[in-house]
Amino acid sequence: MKVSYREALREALREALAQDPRVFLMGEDVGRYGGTYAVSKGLLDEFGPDRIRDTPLSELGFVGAGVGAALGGMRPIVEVMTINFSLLALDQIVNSAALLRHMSGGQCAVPLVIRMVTGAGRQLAAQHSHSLENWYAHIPGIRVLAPATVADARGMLAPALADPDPVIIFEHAQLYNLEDALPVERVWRACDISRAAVRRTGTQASLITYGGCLPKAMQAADELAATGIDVEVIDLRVLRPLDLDTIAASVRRTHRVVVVDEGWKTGSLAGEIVARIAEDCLYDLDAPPRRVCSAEVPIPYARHMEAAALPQVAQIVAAVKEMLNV
Amino acid sequence: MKVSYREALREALREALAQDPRVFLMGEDVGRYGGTYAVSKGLLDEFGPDRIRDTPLSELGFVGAGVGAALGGMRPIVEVMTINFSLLALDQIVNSAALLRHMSGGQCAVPLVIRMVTGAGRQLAAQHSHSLENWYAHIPGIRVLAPATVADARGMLAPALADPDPVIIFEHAQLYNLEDALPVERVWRACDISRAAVRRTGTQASLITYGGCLPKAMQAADELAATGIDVEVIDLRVLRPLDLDTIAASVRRTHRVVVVDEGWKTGSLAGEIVARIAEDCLYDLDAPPRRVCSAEVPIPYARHMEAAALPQVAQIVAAVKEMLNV
Amino acid sequence: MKKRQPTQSRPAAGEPQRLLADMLRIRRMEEKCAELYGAGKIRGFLHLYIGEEACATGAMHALAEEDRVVATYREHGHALLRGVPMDAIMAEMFGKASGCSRGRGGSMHLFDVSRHFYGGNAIVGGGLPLAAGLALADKLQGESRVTACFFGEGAIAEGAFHESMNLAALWALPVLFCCENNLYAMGTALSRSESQTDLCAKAASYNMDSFRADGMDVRAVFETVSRAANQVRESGRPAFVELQTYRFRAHSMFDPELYRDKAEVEQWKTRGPIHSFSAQLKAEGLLTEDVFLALDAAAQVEVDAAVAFAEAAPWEPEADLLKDVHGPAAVAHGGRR
Amino acid sequence: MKKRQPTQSRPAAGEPQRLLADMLRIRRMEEKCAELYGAGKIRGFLHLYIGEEACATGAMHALAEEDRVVATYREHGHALLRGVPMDAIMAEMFGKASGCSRGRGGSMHLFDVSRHFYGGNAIVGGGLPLAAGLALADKLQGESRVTACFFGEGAIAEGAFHESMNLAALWALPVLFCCENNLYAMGTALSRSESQTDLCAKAASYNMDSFRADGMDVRAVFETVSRAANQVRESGRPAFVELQTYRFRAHSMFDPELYRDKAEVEQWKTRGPIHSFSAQLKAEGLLTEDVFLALDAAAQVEVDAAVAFAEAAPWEPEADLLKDVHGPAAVAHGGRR
Ligand SMILES: Cc1ncc(C[n+]2csc(CCOP(=O)(O)OP(=O)(O)O)c2C)c(N)n1
Ligand SMILES: Cc1ncc(C[n+]2csc(CCOP(=O)(O)OP(=O)(O)O)c2C)c(N)n1
Ligand SMILES: [Mg+2]
Ligand SMILES: [Mg+2]
Repeated sequence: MKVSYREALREALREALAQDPRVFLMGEDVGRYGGTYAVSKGLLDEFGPDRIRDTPLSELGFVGAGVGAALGGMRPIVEVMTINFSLLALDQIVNSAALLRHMSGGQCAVPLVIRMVTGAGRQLAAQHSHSLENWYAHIPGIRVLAPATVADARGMLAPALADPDPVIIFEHAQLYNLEDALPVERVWRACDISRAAVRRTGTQASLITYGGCLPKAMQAADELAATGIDVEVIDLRVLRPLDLDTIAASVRRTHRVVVVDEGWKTGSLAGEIVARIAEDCLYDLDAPPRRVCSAEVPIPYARHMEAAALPQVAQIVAAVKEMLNV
Repeated sequence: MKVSYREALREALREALAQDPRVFLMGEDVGRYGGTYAVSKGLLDEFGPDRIRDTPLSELGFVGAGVGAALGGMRPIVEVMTINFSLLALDQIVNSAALLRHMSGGQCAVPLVIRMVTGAGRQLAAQHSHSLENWYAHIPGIRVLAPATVADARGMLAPALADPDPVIIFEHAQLYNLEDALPVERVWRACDISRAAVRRTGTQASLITYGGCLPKAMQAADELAATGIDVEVIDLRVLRPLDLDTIAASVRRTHRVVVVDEGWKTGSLAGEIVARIAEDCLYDLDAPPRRVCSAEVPIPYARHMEAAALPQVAQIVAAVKEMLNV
Repeated sequence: MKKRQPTQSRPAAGEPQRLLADMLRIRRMEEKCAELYGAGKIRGFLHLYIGEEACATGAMHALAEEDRVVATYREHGHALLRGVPMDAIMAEMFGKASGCSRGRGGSMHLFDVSRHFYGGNAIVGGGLPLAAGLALADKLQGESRVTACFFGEGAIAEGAFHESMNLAALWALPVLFCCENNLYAMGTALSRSESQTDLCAKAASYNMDSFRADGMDVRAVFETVSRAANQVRESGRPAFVELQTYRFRAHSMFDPELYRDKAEVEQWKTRGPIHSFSAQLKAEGLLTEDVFLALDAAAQVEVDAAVAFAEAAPWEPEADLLKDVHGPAAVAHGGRR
Repeated sequence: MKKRQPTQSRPAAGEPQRLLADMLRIRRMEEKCAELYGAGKIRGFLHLYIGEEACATGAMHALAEEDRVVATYREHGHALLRGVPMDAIMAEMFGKASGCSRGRGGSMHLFDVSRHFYGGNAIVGGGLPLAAGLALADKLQGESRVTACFFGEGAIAEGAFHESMNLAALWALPVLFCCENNLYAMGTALSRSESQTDLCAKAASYNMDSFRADGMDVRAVFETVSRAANQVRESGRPAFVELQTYRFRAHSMFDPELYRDKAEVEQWKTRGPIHSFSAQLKAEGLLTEDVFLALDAAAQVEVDAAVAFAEAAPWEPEADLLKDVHGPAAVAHGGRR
């Protein structure tokens, strides 16, 4: 039976709420509205308004309150409606959530999970289309996850809640309707939030990506396979700390790498991946590494212009072919 | 005659205020207090409280007001006391300042200059020691400058004010007392805010850096020279848009590169530089590029621990030597 | 940048038939937008103003042409009555190059700087600091303009509201803060977002004068905003206006409206601003059914023409993708970016 | 994590001699800190509380042991009276591993979770959302604790203040918002940072009860905060307290104090909380000069011991640099970071 990414997220929330009375969900319109992307739909009826807590529009305040509640012994899950609005909450995420343990010499624990929607592709224009996962991946003291599959949507929440430190989970807007069969329970229950995954093995090049770009990379791999080119696809899954071993192992097998990232190219997470490969695997490379990223422009509203700004399958395919000189 | 970096910044402000009635300076304690780092000391008496405007503690509000004032025909210089507090203003910087021109189809212009202090090294602990220039360097629609010399402190403001778009200027806390002779006026008046500068030519490796790490890189170059190793030092100066030509030209000459950056390594601007070099100059490299960055830890208070967390001259020297196998 | 078009001579602002006509123009335009959304011509987020027309209509009639306006993502009506041609609005929603933001902005980012209309801001509360800054520019330049800033009651919980109110009051900036209180922020009722639901109490805590009007009554809005705007213009100090209104439609096209009773919506609809105002005008002998129908038909003609314009308008070439990220003069600084 | 130490039996909180003794302890400790700063033993930013001791003293005596406290970078006194040993405070300021934050935090980040003391926050306004969250945790867990949150009047202009006040009032969270109004935020006088300088009006705009006390009078603070804290504890709802005080020293060790008259400072010094309270106690026959001197000497002994402790305390080894970025259990998730 197939389930959607959205349903998988909801099941994970339901389970966490049912199993641990310290867990509660809070955010704008998570309750009565049913969640902007309908992830929390139905949970208010099931768990009541104390545990499915609608917040006023005050991102800095309620994210900070989540930090405080975590300090105070709860296991809050804070939904920031989208990454775009998280800019208002960054002070609390960086200067409180990420730093408190260290600044207090190890006394404070902030076992907080923050979920947010990221990414473009729905013609929501410049202010509603950010991909700033790289900003978060830069900050010591937090863990950053990007579930790109239904299994990860189902499995990542429990270990994130078990983490003694803040965990940020990025759900890509384009994935909610993705449907897939969940692997057997034993498999997703063992969800590891420290490793990247090889989503497809291949020999001629490594496509490294995460989140909303994974389906694009997989499709590119299919198209390349149809022309006889065999590429590997790595899903980073964990954006901080990066699983450098899996990346290096893949590059050492394929000797060629294309990193696909919806972030703007300059200063992208893709840049960090390329840098690590250059530092750690320089002599394994048979060609310069390449990035397929968003164009350096605020995301335009018009459909064709938005599409032109974002990484597309055709660009990934072209990058691999150019690299292989075919 | 030598002038300090602080005095050079103040002279630039004074000149801008004197020459253009649309220019005003606003920020926390820029007036009566004299500026947290004394940069604006004396300007209140000279230009009055309308043009040297003390703001309440409300970074989001007054940075946004700066954006609005720029839209409305003024040329505001907004001082955000330090980069640490700019986290509170990021929404206005990213979602208003950087995006307005594009979202409006080119109608809006935001000729705004934002100055802020960045960096660690004064034992101010985790919340007051951030280096997040890389975050800003990621955003299309803004220009990002990092004056690291007295001449740039003096020269960058005028072209920044002439830019039709928002410009962020990062002043490193450790540079204010730096003293140097200003070059002849003709030279600093021609200050170019699009190019990196070769601060020292050399043949065996390129040290690429910016801001507060420039003096460290220069000192490392001196120490290396004393042991017979001749390195080039590149000062990025402009963190967005990056001057990739100057970087590539240097790497093509020296074939080895160490990037020095006070940011945490993962996701640092240094990572982007390494990525560009891997993409554009792979076959020019005689050794894997290296980074000397801050350790991935919130900056500790204790002096020796802070020093251990930040890039140091000895690490730069060691990185070059290891790279050269000497 | 667009050139300012010559001002058309038209009947005095606030004149009843113009108020009615303008409400009808907004209504018919937005009904069409809903339809076009269903047809996939308009995409992204679309936030309809249906039910709230008396607010923008009364307020825009009360403002002077040189006044500045900052609005939210629910700004179609404000843009239209500021004078942005319906053609340009519709083309923008289609994503066409002839749109008022050249197709870059869409429904949430209508702009027309030549008419002092500064968007179209999709960050709740994001427009308020901008408005304070625009007013600061006017104050420093000795202009006697008012900057009117529209926002929903949901924005009042945001820090940006408070920081902006304080700056405006502290520095005596000519901002008119217009809160369109439609009782809900998406699915969150005012009583679940504010501990103090008397919004004028917020203004008092900044020593700012406040005004309140029935936002379903276009004349009341016109009169109140006129008074408030005049006060701002004369005193140079800010003021706060609460317009009590209601949206008849969902928050956006994705909203299943689980959070409010149908009965509540129906109850408010009985106070619909268009039919209650036309009924009133008729009772006062200022309107006949024929005139009403003529105004409505004119609105429909304008809408149809706007749709035809938008349909026929060109797409921006993809090659222009990187345009308008920076202004032209940036090239002066060495030129490479 | 530190183990909670057994509670010492001590005279009742609020008892006059203890109030005086505690003010002296803060004063003598901080005078020593200023000296040690000059000697380069303490570095970074150092914000002295001298002049404001009645606030922390009265307030901490009014709180129960299980209450939680959140403070700012000007928190030496709060930490000390919360029970953090002076040794650990002094060692922290020296950057030693025996410091209450293991030398990681310094003067601005004193922490002692075993005593429910949650820092030491150097972002103005940054502690307020945390306090709301701590109180939310208590409410959800059925605890009847109060969370007292201290901040300066400068923080009131920050959005974080408003968002936190609203959340606390809206959700009925047991937070005691304690505003230490010392009239200046660095060099910015209250009248230049707030359009409404009656700070209790801010609380009213959230439907929150407010209290005001002379922050130079330790008994007044003790009584007012006791009442306010009891009300919070009993009602489960937040309250706001304004303590009107003054700092006698510069904002930090870098401040040239250009923004206020020496005469104003001298004027306030005549109301110094320690000498005015001891004078009062003497007039009431509750204190003799000998007792005063003995209390002062005891404070000085404690300070000297703390300095000796800090001097002798070990430095953290550099090899531990990466410690405490993450908690131990993180290793469970595959372990590699
Ligand atoms: C900072 C921010 N947070 C959340 C959102 C998502 N959002 C869009 S509109 C809206 C409700 C706003 O309500 P209100 O201010 O009352 O305006 P209305 O939609 O009722 O006109 C929300 C939560 C946003 N756009 N910006
Ligand atoms: C968000 C933020 N902005 C600016 C600063 C710099 N700063 C530190 S203390 C201070 C003044 C705060 O004044 P107030 O809140 O009245 O507290 P006081 O120092 O008077 O105790 C400022 C501006 C900061 N730490 N955090
Ligand atoms: Mg609303
Ligand atoms: Mg103060």
